[in-house]
Amino acid sequence: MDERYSRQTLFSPIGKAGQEKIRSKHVLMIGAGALGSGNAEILTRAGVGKLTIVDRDYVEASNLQRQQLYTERDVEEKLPKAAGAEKRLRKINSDVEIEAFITDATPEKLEELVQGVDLIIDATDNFETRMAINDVSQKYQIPWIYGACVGSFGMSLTIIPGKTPCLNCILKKIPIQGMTCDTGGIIAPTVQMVISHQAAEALKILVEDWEAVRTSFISFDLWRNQYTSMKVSKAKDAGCLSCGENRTYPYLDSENMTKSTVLCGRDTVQIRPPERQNIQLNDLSQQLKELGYKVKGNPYLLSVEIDEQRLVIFNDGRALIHGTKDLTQAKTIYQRLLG
Amino acid sequence: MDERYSRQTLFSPIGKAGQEKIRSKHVLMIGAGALGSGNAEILTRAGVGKLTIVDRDYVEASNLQRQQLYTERDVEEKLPKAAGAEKRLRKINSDVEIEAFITDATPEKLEELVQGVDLIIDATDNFETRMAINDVSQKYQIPWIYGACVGSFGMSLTIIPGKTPCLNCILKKIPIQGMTCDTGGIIAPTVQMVISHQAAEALKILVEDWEAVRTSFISFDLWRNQYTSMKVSKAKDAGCLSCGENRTYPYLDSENMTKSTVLCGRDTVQIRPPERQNIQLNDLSQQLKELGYKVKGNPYLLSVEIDEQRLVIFNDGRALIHGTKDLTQAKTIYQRLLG
Amino acid sequence: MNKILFFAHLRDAVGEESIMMDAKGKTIADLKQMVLETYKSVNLENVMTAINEEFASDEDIIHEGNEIAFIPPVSGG
Amino acid sequence: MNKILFFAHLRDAVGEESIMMDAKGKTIADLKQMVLETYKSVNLENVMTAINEEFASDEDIIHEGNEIAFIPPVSGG
Repeated sequence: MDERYSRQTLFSPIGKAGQEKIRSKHVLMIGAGALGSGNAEILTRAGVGKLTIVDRDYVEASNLQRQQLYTERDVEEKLPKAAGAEKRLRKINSDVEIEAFITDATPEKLEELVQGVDLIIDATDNFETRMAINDVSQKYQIPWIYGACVGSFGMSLTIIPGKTPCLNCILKKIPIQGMTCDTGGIIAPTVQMVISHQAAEALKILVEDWEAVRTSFISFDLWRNQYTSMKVSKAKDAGCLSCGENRTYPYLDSENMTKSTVLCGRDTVQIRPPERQNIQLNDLSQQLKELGYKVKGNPYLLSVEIDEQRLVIFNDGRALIHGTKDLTQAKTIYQRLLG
Repeated sequence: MDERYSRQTLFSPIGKAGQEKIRSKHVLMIGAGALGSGNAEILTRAGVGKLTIVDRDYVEASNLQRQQLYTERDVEEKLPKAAGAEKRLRKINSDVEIEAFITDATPEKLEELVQGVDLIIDATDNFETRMAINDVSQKYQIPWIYGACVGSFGMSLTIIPGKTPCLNCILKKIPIQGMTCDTGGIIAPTVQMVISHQAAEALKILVEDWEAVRTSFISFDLWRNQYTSMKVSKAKDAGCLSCGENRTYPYLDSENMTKSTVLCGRDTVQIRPPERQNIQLNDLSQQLKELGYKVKGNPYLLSVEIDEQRLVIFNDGRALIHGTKDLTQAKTIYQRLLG
Repeated sequence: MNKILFFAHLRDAVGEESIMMDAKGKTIADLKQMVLETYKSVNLENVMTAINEEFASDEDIIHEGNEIAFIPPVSGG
Repeated sequence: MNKILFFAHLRDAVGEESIMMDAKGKTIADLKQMVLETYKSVNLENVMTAINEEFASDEDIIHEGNEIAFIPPVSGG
C-alpha cells in the first residue's frame, strides 16, 4: 500500500520525507468524542506511527449526530468510546499502532502517557483537563493543539513550548464555563472546522515544518459567517506559572482536581475514587442482580438502574451517574452500590 | 432515539422545528469521494429524510488517506464508492433513506435525479459536471453548494437560484484545469474544511434559514494560514446563459460533454458509451477468462489486466482504463475487449 | 470611533454582531465597563480581547479607529 | 500603492504571498498584464479577482489603497 499515501506525498510541504516523519511519530489524543473522533481518523488515515487515545466515556445515542467513528451498534452495546474508536480505526488503517485507554485523563495519568509522545491533541470537553495538558506540555516540552466548540462557534490554538505563549498566559485562570453543549447545542460542521485546523497544525508539526505552524488564535462562527485570526505573541507572560521563569505547573497538582464533576452537556455526574480500583465486573453484576437491580453490561462496564437514575461503572472504579446534576445525590448512589 | 438529535435541537437556529424540516428534506450528493464522503456522513448523522448519492468510481488504496466512509476491506473488494458509502451510512443512521447510484452524473442523469430534490451538494472532481449541476440548479430552481480543494487550498460558494449569482456568472466559462490532485496532492484537513462550509450551508438551507446563508465566496489555505471571503453579488450577470434573461442551459446539452475523459489525479481514462448498456458481467468474465485474461470482479464491476494497463468495466458499459492518459490507447483497449 | 465585535453567545446577549463606540484613550477594562452599562446581560469576565486582531490585556489603551473584538473561550469538544 | 495577494499555486509561481504595486487608475486587466511582465510563469487566465474582498471584473478600475486578490478556481474534490 505505498500508493496509499500518494496524494499526501504529492503535496510538496509533506513529500516522501514528510511521510517518513509522520510514520515515525507518536500522537496522544485526549478525548474520543467529537473532536477526538475526527482528529484520530485523519491522523490514522494519514499513516501516523502510533496513536494513543484516552477517553472516560461510552457511546450514547446523542453522540451519533457528530462523533464520526461510532455507529448505532456501538450505542446498543454501550461501547466505551476508546474501544469503539480503536475498533473502527483498525479497519481504516492496519499500519497504525492504536493504543486505547478507557480512563480519566488525570494529571498523573497524563504524566505517564506523554512519555515518548511527539504531539498532544486536545479533544476534551473541559478546561480542567486542558490546563493539565498545558502544564504537561510545558513540563515535557511537547507541543499541543487546543480546540473547542459550541453551537456554530469554534476556536483553536497551537502551543509550542519555548516558542509561543501557553494557554495559561492567554486565559490566566480556568475560565468559568460559559455556554456549553448543554445550553448551546452543537452542529457537526463546527466540529469538523475545528478538526480541520487542529489536524492541519498536527501535520505541520509531525513533518517538522515549524515555519508553517499557525501562531495566531483562530475563532469562527459558521452560522453567522464570522472568521477571525488573533495574533497572540504579545500574550507571552514571563510570570506565567505554567511556562514562565518560576513555573510551578499548578494544574498538575492532583489536589486541585475535583473528584466528582458534573459533565458538560449531560445530566450526569462523574465519580472517581481516590485510587484506581480493579473491579471484577462479572462478580459485581451477579451481586447486584441478586439484590434485585436491573443490570446490563459488556466487558468494559456495567449499567445499573436505580429509581430515576442510572449508574454506569467501569472496572477502574470510576462511575457515571445519569439523571442527576446533584453531586451529593450522585455520591450517595455510588456509595450505596459500591461501598 | 429522540435523544439522538438533542445537541442539534438545542442549537437555537435549528431547534425542534428545524429538525422536523431536516427530516422532511431530500438531498442529492454528486460524488462520493472525499467531499462526498464527509458531506454525506454529516447529513446522515444530522437525520436528513433522504439522501441520494451518485458516483462512478470504486474504492482504491489512494482514497483511504482522505475519504472517510471507506476501509481497507472496501479497497480489497474494489467496492464501488456509492455502494461502500451506502453500506457505512446505513450503520450510522438507519432512519435515513439512502439511495445510491453507481453511474456517471451526466446531464441527462442529473435531470432525472433532481426531481423532488431540495438541495444539491457538489462533491465532484471536475468543472464539466459542476457546470451541468449549475444549469440543472437554475432550470429546476434548486439550491446547490460548490466545493473544491487541492493541496491545502479549498473553496466554497452557495448558489440560490433567483437570489445569488450562479457559478457561470462567476467563472464565465469552464476554466482550464489548473493544479489538480494529480500535481498538487491533497491533505485531509483541507477536505474537512470545505466540508465544514458546505455542510453548514446545507443545514441552513434545509432549515430554511435564508438570512443565515453565506453570500460570499470563501477560499482558504490551511498550510499558509490564509482565509478570505469575497462578496459576489456584483457578479450576477443578466446575460448569463445559465441564469440570465435568455438562458439556454448550455451545459445540459450532452453534445457538449466529452465521452472520454482523463480523470483528475489519476493515470486513468474513463470511457462512456453513447448509450447506457446492460452488460452481463458474469458472462463477460467467463469469456475473458477463456481468452486467457486475468479477471477479478464483484457484482458491480470486472477488473481485467491487459499488459501494463488495467480495465475496469461497470455493467452500464462505462469503463476506467488505468495506467494511461492517452485517450486513443484507452479507446483501443476498450474496443478490443468490448467491441 | 471604534468598532466593537462580539463573538458567539456575547453576540446574542448584545443583540448585534458589532456596535460603534468612542473608546479612544480608554483601556480595555474601561471599555468593558462601558459595554456593561449598556448591555447588562453580557458577561465579559473571562473573555479574550483583541485590538486590530492582536491579543490585548485589560490595561491596553484603545486608539482612534481601533477595532476591538471580544471572544469568549468555550470548552465543548 | 496596492497590495496584491496570491492564493494557492499562484503564490508558488510568484514566490510571495503578496507584493506591493502601484496600480491606481489601472484596470484589473492592466494589472494582470503588469504582474505577467514581472512573473512570467504565473497563469492568470482563469483566475477570479477581488478588490477589497469584493468580486471584480477585468474592466474594474483600481483605486489608491485597494487590496487585490487573485484566486484560482480549483476542481479537486
